[in-house]
Amino acid sequence: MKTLTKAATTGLLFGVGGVYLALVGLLEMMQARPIVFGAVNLGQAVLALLALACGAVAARDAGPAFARAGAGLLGGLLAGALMALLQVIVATVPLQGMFIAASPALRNMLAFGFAPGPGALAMLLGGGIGGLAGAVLAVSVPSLRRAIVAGAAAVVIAGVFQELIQLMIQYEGIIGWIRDFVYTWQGLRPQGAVAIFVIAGGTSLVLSHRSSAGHVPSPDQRRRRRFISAGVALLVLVLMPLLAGAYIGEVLMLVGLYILMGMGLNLEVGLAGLLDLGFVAFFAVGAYTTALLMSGSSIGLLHLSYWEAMPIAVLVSILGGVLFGLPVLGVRGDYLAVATLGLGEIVRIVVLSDFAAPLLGGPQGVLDIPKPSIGSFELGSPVKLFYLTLVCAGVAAFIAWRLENSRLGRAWEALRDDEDVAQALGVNLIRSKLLAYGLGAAFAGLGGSIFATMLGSVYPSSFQLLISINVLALIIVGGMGSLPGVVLGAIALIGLPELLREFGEYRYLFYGAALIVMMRWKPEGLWPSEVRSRELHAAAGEAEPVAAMEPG
Amino acid sequence: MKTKLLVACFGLALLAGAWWPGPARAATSGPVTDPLGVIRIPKGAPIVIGGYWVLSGPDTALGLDEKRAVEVAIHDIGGNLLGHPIEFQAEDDQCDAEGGQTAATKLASIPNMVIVLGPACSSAATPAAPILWQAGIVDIGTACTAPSLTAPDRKATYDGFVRTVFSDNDQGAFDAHYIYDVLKLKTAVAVHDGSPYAEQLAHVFAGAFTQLGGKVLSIEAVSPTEVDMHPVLTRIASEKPDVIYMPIFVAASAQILRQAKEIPGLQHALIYGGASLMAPDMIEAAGPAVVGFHIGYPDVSPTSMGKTYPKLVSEYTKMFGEAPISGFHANAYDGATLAFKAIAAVAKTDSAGSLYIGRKALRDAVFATTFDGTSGPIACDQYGECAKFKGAVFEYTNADPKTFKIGVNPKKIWP
Amino acid sequence: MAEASLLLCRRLTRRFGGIAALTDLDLEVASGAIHSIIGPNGAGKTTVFNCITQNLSPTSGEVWFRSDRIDGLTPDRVAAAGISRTYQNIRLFRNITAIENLLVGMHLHVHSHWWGAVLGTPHTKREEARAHAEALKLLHFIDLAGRGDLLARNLAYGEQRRLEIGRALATRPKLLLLDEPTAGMNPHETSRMMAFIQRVRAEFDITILLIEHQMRVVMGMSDRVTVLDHGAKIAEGTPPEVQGDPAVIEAYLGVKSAAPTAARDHAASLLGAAASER
Amino acid sequence: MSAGPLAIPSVAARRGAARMSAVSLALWTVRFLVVALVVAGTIGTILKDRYTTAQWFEFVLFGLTIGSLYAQVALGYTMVYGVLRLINFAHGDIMMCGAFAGYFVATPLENSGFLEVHPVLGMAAILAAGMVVSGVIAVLTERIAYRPFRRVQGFAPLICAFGVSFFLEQTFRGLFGSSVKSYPAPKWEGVEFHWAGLSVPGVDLLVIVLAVAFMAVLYLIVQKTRMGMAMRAVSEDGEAAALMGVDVGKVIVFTFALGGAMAGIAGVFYAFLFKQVYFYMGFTPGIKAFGGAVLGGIGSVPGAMLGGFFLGLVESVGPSLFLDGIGIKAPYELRDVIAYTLMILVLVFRPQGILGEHMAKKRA
Repeated sequence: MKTLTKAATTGLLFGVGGVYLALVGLLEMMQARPIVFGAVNLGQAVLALLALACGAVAARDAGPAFARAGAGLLGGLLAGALMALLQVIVATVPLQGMFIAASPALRNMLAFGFAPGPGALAMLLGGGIGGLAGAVLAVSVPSLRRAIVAGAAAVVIAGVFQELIQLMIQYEGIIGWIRDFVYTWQGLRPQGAVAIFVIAGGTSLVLSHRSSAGHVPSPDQRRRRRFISAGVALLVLVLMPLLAGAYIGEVLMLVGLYILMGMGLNLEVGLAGLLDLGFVAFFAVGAYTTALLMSGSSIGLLHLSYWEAMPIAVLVSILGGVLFGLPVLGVRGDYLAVATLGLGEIVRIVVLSDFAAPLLGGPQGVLDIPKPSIGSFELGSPVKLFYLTLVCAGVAAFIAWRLENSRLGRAWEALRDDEDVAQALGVNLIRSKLLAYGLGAAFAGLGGSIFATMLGSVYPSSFQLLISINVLALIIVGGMGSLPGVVLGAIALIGLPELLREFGEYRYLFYGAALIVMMRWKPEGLWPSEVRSRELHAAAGEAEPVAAMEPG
Repeated sequence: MKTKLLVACFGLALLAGAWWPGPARAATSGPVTDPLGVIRIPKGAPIVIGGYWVLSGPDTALGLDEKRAVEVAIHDIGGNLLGHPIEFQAEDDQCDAEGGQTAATKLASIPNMVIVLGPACSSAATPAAPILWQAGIVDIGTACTAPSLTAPDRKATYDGFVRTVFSDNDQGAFDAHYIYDVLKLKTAVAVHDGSPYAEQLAHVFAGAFTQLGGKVLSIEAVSPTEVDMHPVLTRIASEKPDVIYMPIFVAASAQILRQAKEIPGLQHALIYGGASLMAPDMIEAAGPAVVGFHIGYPDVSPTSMGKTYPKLVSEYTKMFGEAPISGFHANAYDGATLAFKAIAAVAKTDSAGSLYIGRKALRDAVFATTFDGTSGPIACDQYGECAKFKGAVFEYTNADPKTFKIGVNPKKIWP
Repeated sequence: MAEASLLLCRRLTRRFGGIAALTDLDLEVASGAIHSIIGPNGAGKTTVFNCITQNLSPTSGEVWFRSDRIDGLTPDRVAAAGISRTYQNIRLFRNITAIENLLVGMHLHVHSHWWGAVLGTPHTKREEARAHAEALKLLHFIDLAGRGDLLARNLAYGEQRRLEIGRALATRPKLLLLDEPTAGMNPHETSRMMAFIQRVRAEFDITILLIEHQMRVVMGMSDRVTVLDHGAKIAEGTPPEVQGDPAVIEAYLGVKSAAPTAARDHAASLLGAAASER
Repeated sequence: MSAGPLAIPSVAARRGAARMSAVSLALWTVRFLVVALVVAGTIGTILKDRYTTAQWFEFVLFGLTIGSLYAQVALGYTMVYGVLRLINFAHGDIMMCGAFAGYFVATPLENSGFLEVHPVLGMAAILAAGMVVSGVIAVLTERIAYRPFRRVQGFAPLICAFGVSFFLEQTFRGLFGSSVKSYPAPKWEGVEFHWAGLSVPGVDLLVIVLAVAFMAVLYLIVQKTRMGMAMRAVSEDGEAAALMGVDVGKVIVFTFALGGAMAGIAGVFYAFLFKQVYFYMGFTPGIKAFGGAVLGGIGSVPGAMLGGFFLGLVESVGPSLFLDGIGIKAPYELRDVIAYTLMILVLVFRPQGILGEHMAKKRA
């Protein structure tokens, strides 16, 4: 009985989830992105995934195999029933005046192209079969299950990002032959999909066999493995724009900028515990300082070169950070978040205003900002600027890493955990907090400086509150206080949406959901910061008699 | 040790990356020689044309309208040019600088991109046009009206940019002329919403109006999402203007229209809006207050547009199930036509059926092409200004959103 | 001011709104002593600590430490002057490791700048190594050797208490304020803690000001005891003196001074030895 | 950076430094600048004599109108903060939900003519829709996003609140589109009252009066009912209240429902005043209302009302009174700057607000 109730609840929940995806317009939009050209699109894949997951969840701890299968079937059927109901309602009631996504196209999709009646039946059956399959998958051999999931994931990635992958493999010869076997210009070919599925699934099978025979890696090994994989990821990052061209360079450049800002905010939030929602202000200060110093237009001040303007911009940002931090020194916790949010907005509005327009250009922004050059070599293209960003991000990461392990970094961590106690131990709150604001601002200012020269123009509209939220979200998703987490978060939250541009409107829906989900189930982030082991790292010599330690 | 090795590898790769030679520009290919490179399109392969407009967010209608007009233009020539199918790839620029840059980079990285149309927003065009031109791609702007884009002192990096839409300078001068010379109103307050477009136009108008002899009492600003306009309107009322000139967007201008009715001293002031307010949304948002509202707009009446305009509208309506949803479809259609004509003028086919297009030659051809477009005559000057502004004034006469039809409600009242 | 006294509070007063938590307290702590403050709940004991370390600024009165007046300073300057404390409800930095807690305590004595850390200057490295060695010694002293890399929140209760004292010692104080170091401990643990405190005084040659509830602890190791009630000092002296003081007995039992002798004896025995039953 | 304990500078110098540190100097400069700006602006404006009495009256009236809405939203912030010590960042968006619900009831009512003929019944139905939907969404939000964090310190709850805010906004955008929807304008609301040369739009009056009435009802609920008293007890000391047998979970749900319903009413009024409903409409008023709650003293119900009204007033009058006088162009562009500045000043200098006790430190 309990199993039955649980299966039914699961089915209904997944059904509601499906209805939500449909009405919010996501399903229809996903339908436009093919996975296998002419055969499967992303929308259908998501529907299938829903049914499978529903079955798998419904079947969890349902006892014997047949009971599990039954639970999966029931869950899938119920979820399917809800979706079918939605389809019939959309077909009969003119809902589109209220729900804009309830279009005939959606109905058609939910009915798999059939009329409402047969369509509902098809959805019901599809749900049931999917649920059953999910349940079966859940009870099958783990290595087989992993292989199927890996194969399917590989096909989805190869299909969804086909445009990108094709841009990367614009070569003749053997690569060209493989490309033509796997892809047409419009998308993945069925034969390609099958090939990819088999290869990825097979690899997974082989790997799982090998690892099951192997041993559990020691922490030291794991750390080394992590280190190596991080290095490889970095190398890929460096080489990728060369292989994949300017567009990937552009996307990576944005990711790099956000990594830079993330490193800065990480000092403030992750280490010092100062929840700053006005972070975009420092980005703006860096961008505007660079713009005004370099611009060739009438409001340009000095027409400096980038290498002269950048350090000044960073210094001005630091100054901005300190001035920004001064008034809110005594404000704590949630209140600080709101106060800094207000400060950030004030900066944006003032930059936009007619009042400051004679100096900052108002809504027209600052135009005509030259690109940086080294000698006669101009860093003109996004790819070249990406390398500049990468170097800056690397330097920033290095500084952040060194700071984290320094006296100041420890003071920050103490302050984050308990401000009063830290102060009672001799930590100068004012100095530590202002350093956090100032150094955080330096990174953001550097990012802003690159941003200005990258665009060649700066507009106030680029400095919305949403930028602060983006940066905050990426360090939370990545893992607060964790440097690799910043990189991972930036790739996941900035790079991925940039590659799936047509879903741009849903970006903040994902952000909202991601924040809630992360906070509830994985508050430490995707790549949590590691506990530093200091005692073991030191030469494990005998501690000398304590009496030798004279106080004062 | 390992760390150092890794750092060294990283540094080397970085150096290699920064100095990796860019794609060599093939000067000669087949029968064509060109300093900027030659596009070779094998027999049967598509001619790839790009576009970028605002396709998401609050200004979607503006960009979508233009994208559709280009699709109509492609449809009108049968989807084929010189025996090759046309492949049209549109990107969203979100109407801002970052979006423009990203979209342009993406378009520029698509192999064999021949020419690009768009955008609608000047802030997107400013970073985008140089990126495209650096890749040897001509960009035909379809609704970006900032004067700086085609100013005589524009940088060489904008050499590849032309536009089939008029400049704000012309619109502002036209509005000032109508208000001062035709309506004989002498004092005005200009309102903008902090968008580059509105701010520029408000200032251009203020300049032109003052030059004519009128008095601009002040230039006020609101935020585009502001709803409570009462205080700012009370402030404006204290200046007793004859006209409130507000080239802003739908949401804020609807609030101003509604709330001005409640402010003593403003009930009789004329409210005059800009081209962005030609939309059914405007009626819906402003309700009864919309009646009597004037807007300055390109003259799209069949009599003053090119001969082909009615055909464009009927084709558009047939293809998309609704009449044009914003104001610059004719300009976009002309932009596409300009592109096709220029390509046809310079493309050469070899014996194997491959098509060759020289990039520099294409750019020159775009500047040299003249024709009678749907929005009026198209002929580019040396700075890329290809259209002339022909304005009209429209007045909303009915508060029912269903009656929206350009030329009927709002009705053309001048000239 | 007497040469031997390390800390001197004069007419120290602290009000919260209209309520006086502390009224005109005079307190003198002799150098090298273990000085206890006792009193019933809400007597204002922790307020004294807060007013000494300037976590709360006194409403009026003066606090002198060695030859300097320290009221009005910020808490970090008080720490720099040589006063360090622990808390009634342990307040460790829970999300960093034990040894890092000690290193934070050494903040005042690690002489390096942040840019030195960024550049990795030899000076910084030296300082870090020195601090590290010192932290290891301290870790050994507080009997946490081998547990230094655990997060503070994962330590056992007694270990947390000791770590908090270790952290306070890391600031190299002249005066250590301990706020109920044996709270929540069983008799065995309490004995160990008492021995530990004695050891701290001996090894570090410092003065200790102690708030304590367990009379056995107070009477067993204090050189001097101050009794507070309702924010005012009602008695002061050596343990035996205080034990016999009628005002103290009254405060603890709430009986008038004219109460029968039996009750007074009972109270005295309570103050003296009853706590040892726990 | 730090001196050894023996290298302490002379006592007098140290005391001076402590009493008048660079920070307090900076803060005093800020105070001085703000006061100077306000005084100079006011004098300048009075000297210019640009506005008539009637116009000043209008600034005040419009300020009070929008202030009454801020006050209603601020109530939700304050009550939730009282029981959970959580800034429910999504509260502004809960107001938006109510406005949407009202819209979907109001439009058919207006189209069928019902709202024209039966204004009272029609309004009641619209308000009820707004209240119920907002209340339900607020309770659901609590259940899904906040309940797991009831005992968690730190950022997690606030960040979750951010997530909820985005999620609600984007869900409504996805469901109902990003276009601005227009609220119906029944004919009866166009009435204007005239008195001694001053004119008062009927809608404004209606909104102020009804808002005050609803707030009075809420105040009575909080003061007089069992649940309200339990709520105040939890605000005062949650653990003690739990020991006394108060069902804290129930109180929290009740608080969210009450705050949500109030926000729903505010949403309907907001939409009626400004005739626009769209998914992002709740964000800015939400933050400002939070400012109002802080201003009045967070945790205090009368404080939130007072703070909301005050914020609306300053926002409406401020640009003309302070900024005009010192010759700032287009002062209403800086209107939000005034609101945010006021909020920050309160957070920095008087976190307990006008009426509140010092709650800011309780959580930190």
